[in-house]
Amino acid sequence: MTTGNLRPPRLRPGALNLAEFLAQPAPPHCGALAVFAGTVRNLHDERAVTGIRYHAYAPLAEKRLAEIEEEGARRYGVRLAVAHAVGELKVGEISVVVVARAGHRGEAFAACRWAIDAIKRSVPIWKEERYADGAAEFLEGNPLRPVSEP
Amino acid sequence: MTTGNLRPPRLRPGALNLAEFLAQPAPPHCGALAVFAGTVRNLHDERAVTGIRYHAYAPLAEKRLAEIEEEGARRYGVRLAVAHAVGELKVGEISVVVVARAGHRGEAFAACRWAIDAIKRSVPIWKEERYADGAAEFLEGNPLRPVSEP
Amino acid sequence: MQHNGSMKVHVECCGAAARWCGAEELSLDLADDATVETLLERLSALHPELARRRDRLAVAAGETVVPRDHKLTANERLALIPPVSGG
Amino acid sequence: MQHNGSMKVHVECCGAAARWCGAEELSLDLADDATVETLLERLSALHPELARRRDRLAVAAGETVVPRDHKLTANERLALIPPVSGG
Repeated sequence: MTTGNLRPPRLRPGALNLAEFLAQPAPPHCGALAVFAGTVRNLHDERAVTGIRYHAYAPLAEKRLAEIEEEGARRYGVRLAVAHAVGELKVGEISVVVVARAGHRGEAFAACRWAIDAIKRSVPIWKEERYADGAAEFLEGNPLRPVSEP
Repeated sequence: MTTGNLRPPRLRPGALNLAEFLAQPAPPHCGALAVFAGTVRNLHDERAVTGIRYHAYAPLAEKRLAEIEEEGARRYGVRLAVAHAVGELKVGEISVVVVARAGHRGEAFAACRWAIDAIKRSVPIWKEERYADGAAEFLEGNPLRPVSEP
Repeated sequence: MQHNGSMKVHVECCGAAARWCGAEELSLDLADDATVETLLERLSALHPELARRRDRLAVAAGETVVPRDHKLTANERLALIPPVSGG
Repeated sequence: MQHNGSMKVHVECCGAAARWCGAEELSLDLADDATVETLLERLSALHPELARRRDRLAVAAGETVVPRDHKLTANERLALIPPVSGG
């Protein structure tokens, strides 16, 4: 697994805690912080959702999340941190976090947007939705693609 | 001043605390949270900055911040919360926060970006930068414009 | 106090306007048919830094931005809003 | 164990692939010149739900996505990566 030496893993069991990702003080040369968090919704295609179980293929998922941080830093000149939950999450809980710190807001927003899109297309993670009627289904998803795409 | 009944004021003395804006649980129908925070940078046009004093014309600034929340909610179908600091801030401290909660990420990012741009063009607030050499200067700025612009 | 067809108005000089005008607050006697334009005319004649930005200033009364032809009233409180730089 | 020109490979069925294949993990005997393509051929013949998505699957070995012509080795561990839906 490609986890940094002292940093927490990017793939974590259970809901993410946004505050943890924002506790670090802003680097003095960064004037902009853009954050994206994805949470479990209570509806999907008008079907009542009670929770989502996130599955991952961990070795590649960890590596891809790390690559997204590096590629985003390279493309936008920002500091990026990303993390994704695995396991059972309830409605309202946070499944994915992207934090971008940059000199100015343009790059911060662009990097944040690019990173969440890259996570959705390039990281081997799957949503298994749990419905109010007791059923559970995997969403259909999109074929896995490399990190280094527009 | 146009402050909501129970909500804290949108214009606040001293640095903002981002965690406070993120403590509320996500509404169950919102799958996306986009956040922007602006922090005081240590450099402006290659001059060393030690801090910024933010001045505001409070009656209109409060009203405009409230209008930005309403207009953003109307335009993008999101929940928006904005706040801006006044008074002395040090390098790295947070001067402005925008929080957008939406069904999906597209609207959340769009509303967040629109709101910070609207704050910069439509709210009567001024930066007085403090420099390492002891000088202090107001930035030149842009003429005040209405909230309801693209 | 209004006499001889003149009235007093009060001006809050926001942000850098306090430096341009040399004070955070000003009180002025103006003719009782004065408008925002009259006020800016008077202040610009005295304060060249303000005059330079005259077209880039806004003027507010309370929560409202008022146009140049806004008729001032006795003891009205106005705010001079220089180009903004928040964020 | 390799004998008679065959070898064993191990397959982790990720996400919905576990349902399509009826197991989280599979071990298969394949000819010792088998490729990823051979593996997908075998599994598709058995599992119609997998066959339907065959062109939309990726296959990984450890941290690496491997192409269809990747030559498998004895006891190699592979992962079937169905279309992804994280976020």
